[in-house]
Amino acid sequence: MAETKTRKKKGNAKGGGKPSGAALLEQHGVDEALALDLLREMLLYRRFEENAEEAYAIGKIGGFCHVHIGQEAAAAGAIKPLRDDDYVVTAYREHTQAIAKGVDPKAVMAELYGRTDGSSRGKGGSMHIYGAECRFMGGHGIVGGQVPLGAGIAWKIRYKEEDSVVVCFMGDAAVNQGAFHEAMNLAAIWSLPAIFVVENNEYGMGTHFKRVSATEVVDRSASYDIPAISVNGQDVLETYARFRDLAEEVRGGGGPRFVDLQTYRFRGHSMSDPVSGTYRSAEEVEERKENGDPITLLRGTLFDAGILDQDGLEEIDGEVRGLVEEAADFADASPKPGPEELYEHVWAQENHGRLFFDRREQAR
Amino acid sequence: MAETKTRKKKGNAKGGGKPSGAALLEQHGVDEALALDLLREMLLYRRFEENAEEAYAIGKIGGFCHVHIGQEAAAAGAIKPLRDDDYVVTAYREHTQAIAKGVDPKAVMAELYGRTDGSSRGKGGSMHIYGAECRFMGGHGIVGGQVPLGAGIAWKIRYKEEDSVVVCFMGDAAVNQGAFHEAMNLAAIWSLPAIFVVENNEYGMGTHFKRVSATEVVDRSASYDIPAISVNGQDVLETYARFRDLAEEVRGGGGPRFVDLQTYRFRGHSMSDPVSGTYRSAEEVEERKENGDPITLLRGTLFDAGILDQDGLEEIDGEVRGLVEEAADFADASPKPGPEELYEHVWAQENHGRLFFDRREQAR
Amino acid sequence: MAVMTYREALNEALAEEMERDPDIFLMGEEVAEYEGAYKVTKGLLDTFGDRRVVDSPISELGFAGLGVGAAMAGLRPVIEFMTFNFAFLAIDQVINGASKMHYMSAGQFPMPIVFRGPTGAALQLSAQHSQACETYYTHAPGCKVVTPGTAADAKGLLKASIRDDDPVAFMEGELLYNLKGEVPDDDDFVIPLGVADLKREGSDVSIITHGKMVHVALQAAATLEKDGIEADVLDLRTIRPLDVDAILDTVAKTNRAVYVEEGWPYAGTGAQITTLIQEEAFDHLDAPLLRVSQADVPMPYAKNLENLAKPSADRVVDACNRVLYR
Amino acid sequence: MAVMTYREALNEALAEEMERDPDIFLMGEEVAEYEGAYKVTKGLLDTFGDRRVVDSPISELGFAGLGVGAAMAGLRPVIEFMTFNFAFLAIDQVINGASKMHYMSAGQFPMPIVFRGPTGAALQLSAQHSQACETYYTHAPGCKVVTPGTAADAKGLLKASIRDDDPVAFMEGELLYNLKGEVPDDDDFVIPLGVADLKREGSDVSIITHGKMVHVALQAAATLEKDGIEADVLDLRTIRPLDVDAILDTVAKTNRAVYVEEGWPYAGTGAQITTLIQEEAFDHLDAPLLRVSQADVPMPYAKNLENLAKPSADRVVDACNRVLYR
Ligand SMILES: Cc1ncc(C[n+]2csc(CCOP(=O)(O)OP(=O)(O)O)c2C)c(N)n1
Ligand SMILES: Cc1ncc(C[n+]2csc(CCOP(=O)(O)OP(=O)(O)O)c2C)c(N)n1
Ligand SMILES: [Mg+2]
Ligand SMILES: [Mg+2]
Repeated sequence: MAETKTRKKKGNAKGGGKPSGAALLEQHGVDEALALDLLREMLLYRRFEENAEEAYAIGKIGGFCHVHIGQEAAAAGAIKPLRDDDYVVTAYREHTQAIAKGVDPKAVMAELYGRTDGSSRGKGGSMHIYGAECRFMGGHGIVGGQVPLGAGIAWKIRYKEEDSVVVCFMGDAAVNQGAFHEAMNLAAIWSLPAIFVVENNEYGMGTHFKRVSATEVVDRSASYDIPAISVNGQDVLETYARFRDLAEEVRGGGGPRFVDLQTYRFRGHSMSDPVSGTYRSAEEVEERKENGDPITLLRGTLFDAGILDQDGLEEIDGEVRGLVEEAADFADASPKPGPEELYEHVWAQENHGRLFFDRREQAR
Repeated sequence: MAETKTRKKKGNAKGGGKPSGAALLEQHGVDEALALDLLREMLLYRRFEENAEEAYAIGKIGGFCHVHIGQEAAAAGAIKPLRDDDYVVTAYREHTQAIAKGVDPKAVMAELYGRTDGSSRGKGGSMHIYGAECRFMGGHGIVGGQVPLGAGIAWKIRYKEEDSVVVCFMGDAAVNQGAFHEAMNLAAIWSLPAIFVVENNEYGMGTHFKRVSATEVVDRSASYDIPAISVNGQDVLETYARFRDLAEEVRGGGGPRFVDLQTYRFRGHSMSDPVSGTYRSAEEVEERKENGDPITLLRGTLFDAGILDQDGLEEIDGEVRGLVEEAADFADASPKPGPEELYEHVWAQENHGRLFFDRREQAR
Repeated sequence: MAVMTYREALNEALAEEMERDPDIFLMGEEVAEYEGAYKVTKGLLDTFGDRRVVDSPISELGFAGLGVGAAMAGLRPVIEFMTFNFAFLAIDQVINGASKMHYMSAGQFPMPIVFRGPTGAALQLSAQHSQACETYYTHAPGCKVVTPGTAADAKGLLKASIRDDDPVAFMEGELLYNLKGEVPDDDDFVIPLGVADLKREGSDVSIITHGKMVHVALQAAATLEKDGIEADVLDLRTIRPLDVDAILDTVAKTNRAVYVEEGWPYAGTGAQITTLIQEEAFDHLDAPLLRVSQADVPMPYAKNLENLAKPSADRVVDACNRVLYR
Repeated sequence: MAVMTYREALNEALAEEMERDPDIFLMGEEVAEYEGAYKVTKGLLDTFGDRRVVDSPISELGFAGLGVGAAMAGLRPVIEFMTFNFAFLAIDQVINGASKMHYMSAGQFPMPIVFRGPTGAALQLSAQHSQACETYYTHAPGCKVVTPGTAADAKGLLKASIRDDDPVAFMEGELLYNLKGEVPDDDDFVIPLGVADLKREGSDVSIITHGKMVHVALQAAATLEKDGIEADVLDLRTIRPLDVDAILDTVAKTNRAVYVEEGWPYAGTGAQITTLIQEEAFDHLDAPLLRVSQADVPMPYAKNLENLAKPSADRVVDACNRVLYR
């Protein structure tokens, strides 16, 4: 399947001759429990980031903050099929992906608040969430910079003859970086166990992909002979099914894979950027929210399949809102890092020679 | 023609049902005078670099010196079809390409000798030959670094609405650089008048292309939808004909082109590297020299076509040897740069503030 | 004198120069339709069209190199880096390309190109987005480095940089864009590169600085004044080339100096200035030269830690008191 | 004590460490089949196979980043740059990646990676191939920079660098590879990072240096000796972190110092050392600290100009005489 490029028109999940909800679950081999779990997860991400947006608005969170709202299926659908010993590495729009891989939402929120109980003790912030113990490898701010890291993580898997895989996310704009080109070639020549995923939300900040790219995203692995597929990234069931299958292909020694995961950003590029404007119309955004919200789509399927009703939905929603409240309270209560932390973690290792700043401080 | 990829097996120019010399000239639309001129050029390059090798052996030339011996058709065939107002930019194996574009062999040799009459007054050396007035744009030492420069030169042509083109040469190993990827995408989205030429001599130093590349050279423009062709770069007539046609396509606004120019290096990577060894066998090199010498091949065609005989050949050879002698004598006679030149050309412009080193010098 | 923001001053400089010379074009990420990530290029697409104001892909190495090639061929590119943090990807084209081309070609290829964008920390952008990158460009010969701290300097120096035939790294400050200041009205206001500006006069101690830190220095000077200490505040404005005379003059006057810089201390521009002074004005020094800089750590995200890491007026006052042995 | 070349010493260090720890692998251009552009990796492919000794494409940014990712996942990569001139293409992964990872993750990801290769000028390689790149790596906190000048230091420091959990830029010298020297026999000879070595003792003047320049310094010291002047020659060996005590001790002893470095003077490592000394040993100084470095120009090709551009023993002697007011 992944051997051949298959293009999907966006929204075809709801296209003509629409299959029933039950049929969709069936088709993607997703059982009821899992389906409900995916809904629960995506709701959690949505509520978490809505809460973060409010916290940002009142200054509890600072700096650049990029939310994933609208793209939640790219976290739940692409990461939930993975094993604990699989790796994930991504860019700066990663709150939800960290949570999906197992980082405690409390630790993520505390990091956004810049507190010591944050995943990086408040030193990393929104763009640099890490979870070493659950193999969530960050959280990187240089566009394309994480792609060679993904190749390196895959290199380690192959080197140690493990049967895990790494999923390396990037945005559509990242494929025009040299780092992407070099890493893809390395992954191909060494047949590394990596799934390179472009979260193709069509825009890099205010620039539409087509304006700055000679070909479609899905064509970008041709030069490396890496099998590519396009996936409807708003359909969490399809996304889940595809990644479940891809992970097994790669685990089995199938070499790297390339995924054009078609999605859409419902918010501005970051908290400080407009949702729409010169680069995309308010109508376009509304239409996409209307017809392409991954949570609404799954809800519809579950209602249709009779697995869930409004009450059940509200129950789940209440539950995740509770978790988000908890995370926010936890973050609020967590202490700010003390001044001594400024100079901690610069070096992993004690220096035999003296650090320069020791002297500088001593002098003050 | 260039719209569709056509792969050529190496040596098919001499393949079954070998056409006569006259037929070959006919086929490629090259008349006698031009054919003789191409032979004369390639002989000049060959003798020039043989002479430089001797000079290097006795220490008259220093540093890294990369000769083009075996690849002369990639200079004559690719550059001779160009107009004076067309541009050429290339890497560090560029002595012959500089001469082909019109840089005086005397100035090139003097540069190799590190003398003031050199093309860069002795400051650039073998890897950095420039000829601004004949639009030879260097001479660059960072693998892949000249590819964005080629895009930039093409940008200027488009910006000024000129109808010239730029030919940007690179080695096969350069296509794995991020700079290649980024520049190709830029050239494609802006439809720049550039011909990107990979001198595919199969090896980057001691590494065969296939060992470090996921696909063939000719496949490397697929991601940018830039038309690609493979050309037998040992056949100067074919090379000439293809570049003559490509230049016109591009001049006419056809957008960028990509050429896999298949050739072979008869010498070591640089003067200090072995011709053969762990990475390629002496037999392989011998076989290629035997059957793939661009000068021998053209000579055969001209003999066959009755345009040239042994005497005529020796006359041309004597002539170019004379030019090379002249160049060597000229270089020998040219003065070394004076100490004052050390600090010249650091800045193009007088500084209002004082240069740092002015003080340093004054202090000494 | 018109009062305008630093952002508007840069925008005017770009518009005036592009108006003057059709060979100038502007290229970078989000510079055209989005009008710049920080809106510095507002309106330029409308005025000059998409031939001269060009949105690039995220390909720093590629479009920086494209600029170098275009400059070799005779154009005068202004390449915007959304921030200099991202220019690490392009530095090969700046150092190995632009900065050496004129020398390697013995004058055949001047390099009239400007690489511009914000440098240094803004607010809580964390380690990868909060770097003062000046020293990466001053260290190698061939590239000029300009760091305006006020609206007037921003305009006059950008115009000069665009007219200069050498590559210029023109480093702005994200936190300066909204800063208002007076800018001379004359319709061709150009400040020559390499001329420092004495932003405040005093005879007790010299505070030498560049870029954004000129405001921290002036704040410190105001505090010191209350203590009866008068500081010279010398804004270098261009840190390559250097106005050596201005530096030596203020030191000769006060015999004590503090360098304030936003970047890291280790082998930074401040180290260079300090070294220059002690090499050439050793006998004028009554006290060691001190530096105030970012703490020698990657920039942390947490606001309280970030504030500790940044150079502050208090720390400058402190350093001045120390060189005054108070 | 075995006598071997600097090249052999590096080769032994690599072989011994790879023998000791199976998580160490070596990757770079031409390191395997070709045995290294400068033959430093001779025989390693035979001994350790192509899983651990890996030829890469010419993709500096890519394979440097691959190393960073592999280090995050627990391996201990040794990444060879054919020369550091080419590492400008990879510097984003070193500065924004390797050097900040431990801090940004608050200790979750140590970064046990070594980036090694020759730095500085060889013979007539011209501007793009003759750069001493140390300062590009010392300026930002998080990366250690090691510059061995002798065979023994090469071996002991490379072993320590490979065992270190921080990223290390290990900078060798092309012109040093054939240099012979004595190397202790003990089968686990490790020199801790950050400890300078007094290569020669004297009490009149301190010549402080690092890397290749230690030999120029010793040559100068020998010349001065004929004049009855005894120089301390302090080889820092590691320029980040710095052995501050050793520096201050020699200055306290001689009260006069000259820094010799191969790189450019402007905001170079020498400026840092000078600044450090005058900040912290001001009262010990009887004369300004002087530096001898490469001329502040891109490296020219012509042999006579190249020789003028490089730091020489004569210029060091000269500088010593000046700080001695002779
Ligand atoms: C090398 C680099 N250049 C520019 C930036 C500034 N920047 C941050 S995100 C972004 C757009 C990236 O878009 P895309 O890759 O599509 O990811 P998305 O934001 O859509 O998830 C830009 C230009 C950066 N962080 N790094
Ligand atoms: C960025 C960079 N990396 C490495 C080198 C060292 N180097 C010089 S030439 C070369 C091989 C290039 O091979 P290719 O591109 O095929 O050109 P050819 O020498 O075959 O003409 C290498 C690795 C360099 N000059 N620049
Ligand atoms: Mg996007
Ligand atoms: Mg080659």
